[in-house]
Amino acid sequence: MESKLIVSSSPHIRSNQTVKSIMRDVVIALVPATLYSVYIFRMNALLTILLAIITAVATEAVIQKIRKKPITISDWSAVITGLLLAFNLPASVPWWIPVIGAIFAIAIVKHAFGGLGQNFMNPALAARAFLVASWPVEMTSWISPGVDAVSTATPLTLWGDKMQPSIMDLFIGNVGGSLGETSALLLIIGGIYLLYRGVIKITIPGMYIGTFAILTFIFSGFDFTFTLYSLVSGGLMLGAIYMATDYVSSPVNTKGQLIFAFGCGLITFVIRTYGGMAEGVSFSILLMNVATPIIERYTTPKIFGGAK
Amino acid sequence: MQNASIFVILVSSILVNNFVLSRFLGVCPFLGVSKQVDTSIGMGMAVTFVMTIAGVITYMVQYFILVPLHLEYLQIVAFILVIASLVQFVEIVLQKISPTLYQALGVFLPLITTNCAVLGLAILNIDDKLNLVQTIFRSMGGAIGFALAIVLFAGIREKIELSDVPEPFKGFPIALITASLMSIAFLGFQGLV
Amino acid sequence: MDVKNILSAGLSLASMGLVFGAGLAFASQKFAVEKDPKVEAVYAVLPSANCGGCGYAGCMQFAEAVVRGDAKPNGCPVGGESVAEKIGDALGVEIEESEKMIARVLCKGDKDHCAIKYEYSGLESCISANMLESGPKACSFGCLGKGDCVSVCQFDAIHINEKGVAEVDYEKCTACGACIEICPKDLIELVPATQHVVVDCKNEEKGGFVKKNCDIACIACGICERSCPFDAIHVVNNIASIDYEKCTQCMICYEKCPTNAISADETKKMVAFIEEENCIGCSLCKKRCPVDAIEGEIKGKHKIDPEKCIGCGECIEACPKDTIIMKNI
Amino acid sequence: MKEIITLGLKLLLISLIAALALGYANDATKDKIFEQREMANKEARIAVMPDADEFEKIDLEQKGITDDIIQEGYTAIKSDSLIGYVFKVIPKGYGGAVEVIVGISNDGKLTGVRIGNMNETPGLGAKSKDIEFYGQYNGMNTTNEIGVSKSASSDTEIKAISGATITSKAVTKGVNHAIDAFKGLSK
Amino acid sequence: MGLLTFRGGIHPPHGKKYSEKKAIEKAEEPKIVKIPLSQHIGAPCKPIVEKGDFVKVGQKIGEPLAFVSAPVHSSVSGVVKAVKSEKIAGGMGNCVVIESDGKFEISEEVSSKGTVETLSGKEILAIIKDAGIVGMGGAGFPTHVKLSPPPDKKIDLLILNGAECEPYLTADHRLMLERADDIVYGLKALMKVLDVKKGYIGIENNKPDAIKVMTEAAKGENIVIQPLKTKYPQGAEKQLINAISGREVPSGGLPMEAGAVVNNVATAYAIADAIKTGMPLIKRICTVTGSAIKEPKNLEILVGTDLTEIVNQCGGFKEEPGKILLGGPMMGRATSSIDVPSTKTTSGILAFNRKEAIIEEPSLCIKCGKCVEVCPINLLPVYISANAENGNFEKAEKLNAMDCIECGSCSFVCPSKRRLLEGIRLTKNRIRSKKQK
Amino acid sequence: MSKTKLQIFTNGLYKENATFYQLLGMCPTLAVTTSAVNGLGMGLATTAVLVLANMAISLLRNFIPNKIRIPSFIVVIATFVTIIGMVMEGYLPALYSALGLFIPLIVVNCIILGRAEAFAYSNNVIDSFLDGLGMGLGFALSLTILGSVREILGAGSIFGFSLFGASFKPVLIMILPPGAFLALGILMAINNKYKSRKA
Ligand SMILES: Cc1cc2nc3c(=O)[nH]c(=O)nc-3n(C[C@H](O)[C@H](O)[C@H](O)COP(=O)(O)O)c2cc1C
Ligand SMILES: Cc1cc2nc3c(=O)[nH]c(=O)nc-3n(C[C@H](O)[C@H](O)[C@H](O)COP(=O)(O)O)c2cc1C
Ligand SMILES: Cc1cc2nc3c(=O)[nH]c(=O)nc-3n(C[C@H](O)[C@H](O)[C@H](O)COP(=O)(O)O)c2cc1C
Ligand SMILES: Cc1cc2nc3c(=O)[nH]c(=O)nc-3n(C[C@H](O)[C@H](O)[C@H](O)CO)c2cc1C
Ligand code: SF4
Ligand code: SF4
Ligand code: SF4
Ligand code: SF4
Ligand code: FES
Repeated sequence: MESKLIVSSSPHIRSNQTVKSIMRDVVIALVPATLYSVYIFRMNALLTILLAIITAVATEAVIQKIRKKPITISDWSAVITGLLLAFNLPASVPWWIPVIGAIFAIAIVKHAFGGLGQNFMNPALAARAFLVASWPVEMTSWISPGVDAVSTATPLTLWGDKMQPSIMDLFIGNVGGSLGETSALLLIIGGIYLLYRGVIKITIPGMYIGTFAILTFIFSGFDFTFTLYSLVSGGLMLGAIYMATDYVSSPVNTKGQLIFAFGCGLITFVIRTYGGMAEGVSFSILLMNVATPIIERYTTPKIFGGAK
Repeated sequence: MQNASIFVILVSSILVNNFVLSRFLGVCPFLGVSKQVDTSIGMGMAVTFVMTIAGVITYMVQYFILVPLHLEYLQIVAFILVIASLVQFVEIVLQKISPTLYQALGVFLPLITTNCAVLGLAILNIDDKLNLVQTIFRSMGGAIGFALAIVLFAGIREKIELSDVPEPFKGFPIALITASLMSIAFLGFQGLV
Repeated sequence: MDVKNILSAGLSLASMGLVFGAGLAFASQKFAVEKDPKVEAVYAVLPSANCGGCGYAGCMQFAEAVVRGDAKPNGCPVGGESVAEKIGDALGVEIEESEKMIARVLCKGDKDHCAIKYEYSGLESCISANMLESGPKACSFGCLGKGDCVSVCQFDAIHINEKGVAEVDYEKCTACGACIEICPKDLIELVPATQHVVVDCKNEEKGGFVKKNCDIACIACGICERSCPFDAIHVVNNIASIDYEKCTQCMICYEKCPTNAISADETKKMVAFIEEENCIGCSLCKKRCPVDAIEGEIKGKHKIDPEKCIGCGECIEACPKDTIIMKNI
Repeated sequence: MKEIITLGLKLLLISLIAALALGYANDATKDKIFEQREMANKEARIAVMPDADEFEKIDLEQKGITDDIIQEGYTAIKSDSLIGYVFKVIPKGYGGAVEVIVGISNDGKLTGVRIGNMNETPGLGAKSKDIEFYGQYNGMNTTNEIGVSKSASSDTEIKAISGATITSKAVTKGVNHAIDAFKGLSK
Repeated sequence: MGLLTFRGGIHPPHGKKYSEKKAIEKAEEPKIVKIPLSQHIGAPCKPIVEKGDFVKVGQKIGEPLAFVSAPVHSSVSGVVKAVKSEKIAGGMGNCVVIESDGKFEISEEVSSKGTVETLSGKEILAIIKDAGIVGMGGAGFPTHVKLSPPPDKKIDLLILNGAECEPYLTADHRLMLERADDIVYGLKALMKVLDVKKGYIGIENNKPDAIKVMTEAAKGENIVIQPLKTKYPQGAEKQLINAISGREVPSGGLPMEAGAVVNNVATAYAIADAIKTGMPLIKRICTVTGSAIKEPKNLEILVGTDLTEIVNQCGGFKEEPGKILLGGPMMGRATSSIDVPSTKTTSGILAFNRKEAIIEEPSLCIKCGKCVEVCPINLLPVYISANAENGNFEKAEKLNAMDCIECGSCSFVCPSKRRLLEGIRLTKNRIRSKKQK
Repeated sequence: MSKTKLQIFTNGLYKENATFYQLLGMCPTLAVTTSAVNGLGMGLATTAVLVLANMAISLLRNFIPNKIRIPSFIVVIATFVTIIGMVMEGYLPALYSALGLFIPLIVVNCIILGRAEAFAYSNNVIDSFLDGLGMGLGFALSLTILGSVREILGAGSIFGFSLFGASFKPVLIMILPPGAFLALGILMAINNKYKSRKA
């Protein structure tokens, strides 16, 4: 025997699920919604999406280079951040919005804390909130689908209006809004894929959507149509399936995840019903991101055979 | 503000106009005493306790001493004296009547004297012309807002301890950025009341 | 000018001052709690700003932490340097130390000398590596070089050298002992700062076996023991160990050791030299010299052969005229 | 005990000196401060009712105006004759109450609107302090309720500040309340 | 009855196909054996033979000095060449080196003292003790100690562990298929010792043939063959007890605190052997397998046989091994050399080729929570190990690091390939050495 | 220990800068720096109080007994704060209302009490004056820098002068609360980087 044997501590085998495979699955799940948004918003969407992704990936590479760390852009996580950021932007934003947003997401929210997995807040959402607060005018000009995109409002602000789109339109995605939040159907399909692949569990999306639906149902005076309308409009599906589930910024234990998702549902409901923002999903997730460490701390599971 | 209901006052002072994250009161202890969750909880409780009492007492001083005597301009001196003595008094009493509580809260009391949240709150209450009941709830709300922010912040900081933060960001810079992101999240409550 | 107004202001504020001042002074005496005088001393020099800038709840807590040793004296941001100095005084940190000690890693078995048993794959931690068949090194006593000691040293005083064993920076080391506590091989020991002749090995196995694994290890041959003129080095449990009380740092053992397991600082090699004008020819030195390096007749001037002298300094002690000095070569 | 007394006395002395100093300072500056405050208030009123040279505070309760939003009301007087009214209203905007000063002339025209203290977002709601926004109210008629449009202004609608519809609506609501009060008073 | 199991756990690739169809073969007799004097948990034995002594098969050569210990016996007949420190798995250890005369003369000490029916519980316990029987499931805990609970602890649950949840290993599986009657016999003996009326044998349902054979063998006895869900670590005793009875062994406690005793099926087999023939524990079944082994087998080997010899009997290495494990891939220990003797607990020799041997370098934790989800003890491996790697051992201890059963599920499942269990071991090690000081 | 007058003065300006190295007086630092002017104004107001309080306490240092030094300091400081407040309200009403609540809060700014205790209580009047001035100007400097950064980014202007013209879309968040934390955090990181490079 020429070379020495390797000795290491047990276990000596590893599962074949890797960070890369997980992240790639998320991207795959988002492909249908991406294509659809390019189809309805045309060049605008394509450009925004590409700019966000390219900037995110490039920023990550540059920072890792400066920090003399291994460059991990091939793990797809920056791609997800860029893509989801773009999904949270209106189609009509000027080109510099996705660029600045992606830089903020990757440089400040992710890498200032040490990179993948070290951030406490969802980078794409934090960047969106940053953009909304910085350029509210640009960030709230929605356009309706089609080539001759005209400026419109998100469906949420239209409830009760004559122009209100039908629930079916909302579900399939024939409405205005942010790039990724238009078609609930495609988002759900992607979600099912992720569930099937074991990337996400039903815990967070289920609890989130459930809480929100029940609250809306009760407080709307048991108005079923309105409840359904609220569910399929706005970023709820996008947030619940793809953003509240971000591993990094949600609790690691199931009980914590349930509380986290409940909080998201509750705050989304409160902001949508009483708040000044049209959209409660992003801020509710961000707020629960902030609470995540404390939730984890107080939901430490009871150990096997432990009295407490 | 004058006619605001108790509920609105609470929501406003805890969430919408959070003392630390949007009004910038008590930032020094917020940054200083938030390295561990346990300590931050103690601090939060101590502040809640003192702020509620201080709110009431300064209200009394203002409306029963300063205003009748037309000495409103002594407000700052009078309030700070009242707060400083109050805190020390609470400390001494606590030590006497409940050593356990003193252990949990007492150590934070001196810090509270120079915490601008307490003085700031007292002055704000007067500026906003709140009545006594509103004063009580505003004081409590402000304090709970502070406690909430510092506990959440400490939780995050404990987590950051385990992360590989880039060298120049270590310590306070990353704490400030964390606070900034928290503050962004709290923007979500804007417009609630 | 409204005198009445000003007066009433003065009176009311003054009475508040009186009440609070007297009240607090009274209370602080009445409820005075016994405090550690050291804590009091430190507390007295702190700014009492109670700002929390130090990370403690208040100045008193910081003072307690300093006295406990949890916080550093310069931890108060308000006070800055001047307060740090005062705290130092209050603590009386500079307690007279009998002898300055430093930590020393007793292993020279770096990758040029010590064979490897297996390829390690795992956490960069000596303790972890040590759990797997005592680590990848063929010698189960040697430094693993994964730097557990480095990570606990608060003074940046210990490093892994480029050949993979730990080395202490003797200038920076404060002898706090943190590294000693963590090292799974118990390889680090405190030695007097002036001691430079040290057996840098802890292998307790028998010679032949040792030799297979590491060519710079102590093989317990006993040559040092036999050659030491001062009975200062002994082989116990298959390993040579120096009694620093007795050792004169003559370096004979160092020169004789067949494996180089003993280290010494050659630049510190000294020889004795007799200033002839003062020599009275008592020959006491000659009698004392363990290596017969001194020549000279009684009543005549004595001379030291620098070739033979080992620099042990015995003659210096023997000389009644104090005319022998040590010289660097 | 003796120590306590000296300590108390010394603190007393310091407080006394401090109070004296303060009393003196107050005395020295209070007229100036009063003047400043008055001027600030009056300036705002003049701004919305440039023709007036005197204002008189109205006892709102006595006049039966119990609207929560209306905080103060004044009659504007020019050479002894009443030419209009000025109201201070506090509608709720995006970040809390917005102080709006509204001037309405006797003939039912808005003579001016100004924004006072408020807590709206700089760059958004705070733009209501710009003349581009509040200038729109000048000369509007009070016969109809004033509305808010997102795209363009008209006789009865003002154009909202972009990105700050809530503030725009709030200010307009305040103006409308002032109009109601005016109608009540001039009846 | 539905399939029983516990919370958490993982599904590693079985890797059992290499050897599960291979019937047990007797290994060639070794020329020289090196019998370590410490093959169990507890105090090492004192040698009672000297260089030059002639010993026979089954003769006692090492005597226990404490209660928690077990005697060792010669596995060959021949002359003692030396009693000295030798390389053994994991380092150095005192061994009795015996050169076999090839005759395998059986010692006079070896004789059957009766049957389960005729012997009393106490007598059986004495036989177990004298036969040097230790837990053959891996830990090597002296069985007689386990069977002597303090009087205040009433044992009412006796389980034989036939789960064999470790990937690759098939020794217990083959044993159950081929020697089912003896296992049942051993279980009956155990039931008698502990005065338990009903016995359980837990078997994972990926071994339907074993379940069938065992059910057959247990017919007419008060023994339940309990199929279990195939999930690692089903065979860990706390999880096994939990799966079968729903009881939880208290944190930091022993199975007996839940009124349970768990023994490996091979242990039961060894007990049967000791009662029936009087032969002490000098051999065991060992699975030799893995991608680098030419011809995987289940071999019955004598204690003290050099592992190189055993590997050679399986055709040697197919390609250069990158890593050799004693035991399975989840719990087994990697060894730096196979120039070492086998012991009572050598349940498997697993040789990986270099490609399989290399584990990906860890990347940053993405807080996916998978390690939390699979931990059968409900720990937070991610935070324990992160704290440990930052030198924050107190915090790691507060997170109950000491309760970890070192099953390795967390490390296995982690998509970032973090060395979680290593961090936990590091913590345990630190805490123990702190406590000693 | 003895420092030159210049050292006393420059100490607070950079070396022991209250904001960047000591993290004191954070509330005004963050709250009022929405523009360079506000930052400067706050800084100067604080400087004035700091200088006056330092001098007064230095003068009184032999009169004030150790035991009640803290209450005494507070009274002295509060007095000066009130006076400065009155003067500002009378003569600089715009700035006064922009700084609002944070004028009275100068009282509890740890820098002032800290300096009183750490320096003025044990040094002569001239040194205390210099120390107060240095510390105060250091504070004013940091506030102005922070205010400038936030104003430039958040409003596209500096000291009220528009910089970039109409096409610039200001980063509004910089003059909102999160921007305050963010700007200070990043400035400190840059400062750390610079420091470590120098070292
Ligand atoms: C940080 C931030 C500050 C805001 N400030 C204001 C404000 O001062 N006034 C306001 O009316 N809306 C404010 N908004 C609310 C949004 O701009 C809101 O979407 C808009 O007013 C209503 O949208 P619309 O123009 O589509 O009706 C703010 C939003 C954010 C995120
Ligand atoms: C993670 C883990 C997995 C285990 N897997 C098995 C197994 O598959 N089969 C087995 O017999 N023992 C296994 N054990 C050992 C058992 O817990 C227990 O010690 C053994 O069954 C007791 O029997 P023994 O003393 O006769 O060896 C495992 C232990 C652990 C910690
Ligand atoms: C010090 C010690 C004492 C033990 N005492 C008992 C005992 O009295 N009863 C018992 O049933 N098992 C006892 N055990 C056995 C353990 O519960 C366990 O079966 C053994 O460590 C092997 O477990 P494993 O194979 O799961 O690792 C003891 C173990 C140790 C280390
Ligand atoms: C299920 C899942 C959801 C994710 N969601 C987000 C997201 O909402 N925003 C984001 O920036 N990254 C997301 N990522 C990618 C990655 O976790 C993220 O970049 C980290 O937060 C960076 O540390 C997601 C990854 C996974 C596996
Ligand atoms: S001296 Fe000890 S702790 Fe340091 S590297 Fe060597 S083995 Fe590790
Ligand atoms: S840890 Fe302490 S003893 Fe060890 S090298 Fe560092 S300073 Fe010296
Ligand atoms: S499984 Fe790995 S990546 Fe996931 S939380 Fe645990 S340690 Fe982190
Ligand atoms: S923490 Fe321990 S018990 Fe839990 S999965 Fe990891 S190794 Fe197994
Ligand atoms: S300035 Fe320090 S707490 Fe506000």
